[in-house]
Amino acid sequence: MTATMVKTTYREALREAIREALQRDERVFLMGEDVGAYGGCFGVSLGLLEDFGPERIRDTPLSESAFVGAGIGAAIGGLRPIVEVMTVNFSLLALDQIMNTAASLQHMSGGQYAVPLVIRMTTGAGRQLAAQHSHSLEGWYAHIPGLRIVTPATLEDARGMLWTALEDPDPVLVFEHGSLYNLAGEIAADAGPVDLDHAAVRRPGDDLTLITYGGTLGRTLEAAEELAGAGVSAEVVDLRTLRPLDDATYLGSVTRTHRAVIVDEGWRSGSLSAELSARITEQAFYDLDAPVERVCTEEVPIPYAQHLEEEALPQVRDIVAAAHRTLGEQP
Amino acid sequence: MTATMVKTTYREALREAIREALQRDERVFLMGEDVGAYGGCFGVSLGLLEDFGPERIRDTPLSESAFVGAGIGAAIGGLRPIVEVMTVNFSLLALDQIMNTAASLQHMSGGQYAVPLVIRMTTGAGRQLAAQHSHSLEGWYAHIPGLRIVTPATLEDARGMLWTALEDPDPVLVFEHGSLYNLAGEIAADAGPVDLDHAAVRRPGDDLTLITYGGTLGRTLEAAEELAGAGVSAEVVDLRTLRPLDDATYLGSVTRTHRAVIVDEGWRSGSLSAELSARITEQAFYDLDAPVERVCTEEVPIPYAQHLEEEALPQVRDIVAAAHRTLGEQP
Amino acid sequence: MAARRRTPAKADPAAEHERELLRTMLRIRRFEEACAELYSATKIRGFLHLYVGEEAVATGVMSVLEPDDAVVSTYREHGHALARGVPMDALMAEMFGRQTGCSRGRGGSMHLFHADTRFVGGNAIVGGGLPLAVGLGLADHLAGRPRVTACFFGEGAAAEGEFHESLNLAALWHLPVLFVCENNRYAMGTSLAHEHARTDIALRASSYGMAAWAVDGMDVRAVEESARQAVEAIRHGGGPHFLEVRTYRFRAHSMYDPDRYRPKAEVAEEKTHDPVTALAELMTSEGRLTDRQLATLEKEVAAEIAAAVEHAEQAPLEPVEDLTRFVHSDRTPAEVT
Amino acid sequence: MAARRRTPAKADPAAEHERELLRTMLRIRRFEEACAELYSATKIRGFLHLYVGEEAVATGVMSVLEPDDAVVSTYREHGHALARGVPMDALMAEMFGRQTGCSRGRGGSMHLFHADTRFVGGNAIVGGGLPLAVGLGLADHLAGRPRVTACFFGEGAAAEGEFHESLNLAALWHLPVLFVCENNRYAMGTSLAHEHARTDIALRASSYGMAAWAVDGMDVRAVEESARQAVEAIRHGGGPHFLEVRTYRFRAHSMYDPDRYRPKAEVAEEKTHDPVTALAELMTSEGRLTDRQLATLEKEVAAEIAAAVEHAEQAPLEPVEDLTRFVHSDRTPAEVT
Ligand SMILES: Cc1ncc(C[n+]2csc(CCOP(=O)(O)OP(=O)(O)O)c2C)c(N)n1
Ligand SMILES: Cc1ncc(C[n+]2csc(CCOP(=O)(O)OP(=O)(O)O)c2C)c(N)n1
Ligand SMILES: [Mg+2]
Ligand SMILES: [Mg+2]
Repeated sequence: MTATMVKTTYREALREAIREALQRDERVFLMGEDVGAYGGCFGVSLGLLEDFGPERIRDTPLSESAFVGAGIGAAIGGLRPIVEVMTVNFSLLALDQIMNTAASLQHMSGGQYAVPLVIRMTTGAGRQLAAQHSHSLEGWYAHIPGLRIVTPATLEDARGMLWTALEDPDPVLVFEHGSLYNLAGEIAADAGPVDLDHAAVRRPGDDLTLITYGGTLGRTLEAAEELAGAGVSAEVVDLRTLRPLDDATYLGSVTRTHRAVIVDEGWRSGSLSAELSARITEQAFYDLDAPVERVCTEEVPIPYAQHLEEEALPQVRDIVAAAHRTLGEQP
Repeated sequence: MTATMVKTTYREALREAIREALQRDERVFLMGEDVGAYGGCFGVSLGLLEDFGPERIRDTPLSESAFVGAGIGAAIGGLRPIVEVMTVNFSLLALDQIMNTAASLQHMSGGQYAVPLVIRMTTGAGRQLAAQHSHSLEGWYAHIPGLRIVTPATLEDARGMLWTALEDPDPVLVFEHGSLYNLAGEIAADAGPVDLDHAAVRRPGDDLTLITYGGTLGRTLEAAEELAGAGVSAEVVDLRTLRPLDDATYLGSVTRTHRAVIVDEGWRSGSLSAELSARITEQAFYDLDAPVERVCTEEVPIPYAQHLEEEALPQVRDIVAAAHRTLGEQP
Repeated sequence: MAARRRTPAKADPAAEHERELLRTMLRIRRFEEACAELYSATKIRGFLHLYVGEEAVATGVMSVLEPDDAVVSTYREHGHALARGVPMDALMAEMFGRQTGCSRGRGGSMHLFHADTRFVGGNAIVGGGLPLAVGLGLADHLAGRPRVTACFFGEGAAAEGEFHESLNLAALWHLPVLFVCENNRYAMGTSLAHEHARTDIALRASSYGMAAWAVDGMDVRAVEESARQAVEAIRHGGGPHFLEVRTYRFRAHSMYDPDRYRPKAEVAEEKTHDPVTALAELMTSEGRLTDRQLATLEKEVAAEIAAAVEHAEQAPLEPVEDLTRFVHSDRTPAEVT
Repeated sequence: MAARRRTPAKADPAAEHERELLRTMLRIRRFEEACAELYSATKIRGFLHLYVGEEAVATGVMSVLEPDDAVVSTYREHGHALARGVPMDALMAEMFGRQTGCSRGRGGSMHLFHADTRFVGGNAIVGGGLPLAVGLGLADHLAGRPRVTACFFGEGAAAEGEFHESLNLAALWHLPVLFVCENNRYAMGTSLAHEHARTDIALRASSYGMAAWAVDGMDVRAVEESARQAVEAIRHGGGPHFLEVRTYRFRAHSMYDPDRYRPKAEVAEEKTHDPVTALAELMTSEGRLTDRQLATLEKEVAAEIAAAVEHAEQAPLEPVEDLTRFVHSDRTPAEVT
């Protein structure tokens, strides 16, 4: 018996997830800049104000630090806030609250105050938004003990990660890549919560492992397809959760394929790809037939001009080339 | 002919460097919380207010974002500000200015606006200051294109890095580990500016390479001494500059010793140690006789209690144990 | 309007000046309209925030600045750049992402820079420009230069912490900064009453101890007069000043914005206060502008824009090999001023 | 003082209450003095910020709070914790880094927490507690609970952006938050006049549209009366209130601080307004406290402190194996309230 499938988009899937949460748990509310009257800067919460009213779909002033901090306080006060920070770029203004309060309160208080808070934000480049609107900083957040970091890359995950995140007694940050909102496809009509503990193999393969997450999953799958055309069987692992990393899944794959390419839209130096590379070396060194390769963003504030931006970001051709390098081949 | 040596401390060396800069270049001024009347929260600028007056030793209100941003503006306006952010913990409040303005302005403006700014801050744990006063986030800053990150670990570097940093036309961040201020010793009476481009071999050795920087240099040298007692010859590399990394020095060492242990006070996941490990794998994979080891801080908001804090931070015994692991030995 | 028509006095410098104000506003208006079209034609990409309706603010303020003064702006800064004197060719080329753009194609609409006119950009972090302006003022203060830094931002920015920190610093240190709050009553889709517990922004500013007042932003002559008073006071050691300029944006927040949050009637009503039309009508009615003069003006502006577009179309792209150029300085510190 | 002595009326509830205020202030004063000694004896480590001189603030405000109300504090929070009713044993054990400490030894002096009394800590990021208090108020507002959240911070914090953002949010949303600004005239070594362009903090607060006034922080009864009015108004839907409590710290900023920046004469003069002595003398002079009662009080407080120190000395350490416990919850979400 196959499930009934329905058409949706990443944006709609996120919206339905928020709607479901608001319906299921009256402690849930959504708060952030322009989530209400405007409908969300990327249209995710469109229509929710009309359905749930301004107390639960709460527009905030431009005050990232205060409204993120208020989300923390509201969580401690017994609610289940979903705080939307428009984009990761502006989250720097709230980073102190996220790190020094949300992530630390539980430990600092010896276990007395948990912070059941979900923070959503858009991340990533690729739309010619230039230096201040194109950061990929989810890797930074994945450095902070006390947080869980998730990166929905599929319609199912866009639909399913929120509720699971809300059930987590601790703060969860959801990074939505800006290029995904219009992603369209079908999901099961009864699609619901998904686990946040495991990475997913999005395409099985034997010759090498491509490890990625979020906005670069699509291009990585394209690369795998292209490699297949060249007779190379690439396995694609979608990390899904960046903290804590599900070592078993990607290491299991690498141990089998003996080669790994990591695709990460962060600037290369100090990106999450470095941590993955380090872990692979630490835990699968003797299984490796080639050095781990990384395909990342050039170390430059992302420029506006299309040809420059494209050159700065990881492209399919870069992934394919890296794959061939691990195989000791010229593409 | 040996140079005349004089006694000093890390704190005094920093102070003399600031004094020299103020004397040499009238565009230089020092600005930050309590740099004046208080003498600097760790006493670095004690006495400078009396000598240079309140315009050039400028106390600021508690407004990290604004006074760091003002430093950027003043640099663009033709001055050479030294901005002191008391500690890296509070720098999160100014991170937007550092990343989105200081680091990006030059590129975003197509080369029209350079930002010749120096920002100093204290980093690190080890003094029972608990979760909100013990971060080691220099690794994060080393992720940002457009910045130079330096970490003086010796008296010479404390004395010499500032002037070179001020001569850099671009923003330089200086991280002073809080445990170093009382470090005492002798330096040449005429000690002056030092280069910022090269890592330094602080102790030569053949069996493995210990790579570190800043606050953990001391413990790493201790570990090397202890290893020497066990017949192991460890080379100690002090990175000095975290961005851009001087690959040649540490890779040269690892290529020769075939083994590397990285010591980094950052939380393990996503710390600078990951980047170093990844680069070693990428560039010296076939020279490695063992997986790269990392000795980092436990992934926990640093606790207050002494025994817990000590357990959380990298200790000499941890470095020694990691070294033995790379040698395939039981310590 | 049934006003008397007089023959425009060609040599009247006041009228001449008024016509220049009109020209500047028209240049902005038509430039923005062209940008909107070029955006639809996908020649311009990224986020595009237009200044239509707000022309009097930039025009009035820039009119009283000296070449040595500095300007700090936002992502809605085409108008500021044009009024400041950044060449239109360089602006349009920047929108097109070309090498001859005022930021060599790296900035785009939100990050226009121009060192020659001390136009220090184009900042897309709301509130992010205020500390920068304070620092520019500090540099002038420490160097003893009688310069002014004008800092533009929206009323939405006034809710950010940096607004508070920056105003306090500027007032505390008595710095030569002119804060210009463009109160267009919306921050994206959030209306003034949902942004601020007390909506009198000038009153808030004056609570830091700086002279602050509100001015009708649809009247370029009023804006100019206020700016002149403020800038003169600042230049003569009067410390920071603050103008809350009441204006309205006639178009959506950005090209992405379907503009659902404002009553259509409100927008229509506000459009009856069009600052460009208002000045033109006033001048015409008082005999300082003929229909022919206006037509000539329009033609000249149209020609300038057409030339700018033409220039942008033809301009070369920055070579991709230069992608990472300007991450660090090409120059030595001595060359940096 | 040559006042008439009357026999204290044992059954007089007002006098009884006054003696409790005195007891609380004395407990704080003596606790802080003990901490200073224990710091010198290296039993307490890290940063230690004492509240000596400011006792009347915490005492007066906490006196009018209900058990269900919440308290958000700073790194100078021993006094707040004691006045709020956090057991002294748990506090002292925390200073010693012990398992029975109110934060299981993980927080130390700057991070005291106590869920039972809704004491939500101990925040060492200056200004960092204000958004948290706004959020606690929001939770009560949305849940329709008539609770109040009291948020303490210094006048130095009032320069941070979060002060502005938080006051605006609280006023905009009419939240049940009592902001208590402890204006002790210094932020570390920076004096009020170097922190704020305008030093009237209550006036600044009122510019957000909330009731705000200043009160003598050396007079516990005045603080209490102000707090009572504010809390009652808040609890009855009056929205946020703001008290600027004018006080002074008699000791250095922290144990690290050589206190070079204040004139000795100023400190000496301020010490003549000692809030503890003032209340004791007033009560004595007006016949509501005998020397014997005071002596007994001192003895009881000394005994409590001695017991707390004894407890802390004996208390076990958290096992190092539990280092990473509480980075994440042991509990399920349903158990978290
Ligand atoms: C720190 C930050 N938060 C959010 C945004 C997204 N954003 C861009 S413009 C804007 C509204 C700003 O309103 P206002 O300051 O009134 O300026 P206006 O657009 O009306 O000219 C918002 C929320 C941003 N760019 N930066
Ligand atoms: C964001 C931040 N910046 C700087 C510091 C360092 N610091 C700790 S206390 C303090 C002074 C705070 O003054 P105030 O708010 O008046 O409180 P008080 O200490 O006088 O009670 C400073 C600068 C900090 N802890 N957090
Ligand atoms: Mg606006
Ligand atoms: Mg104070």
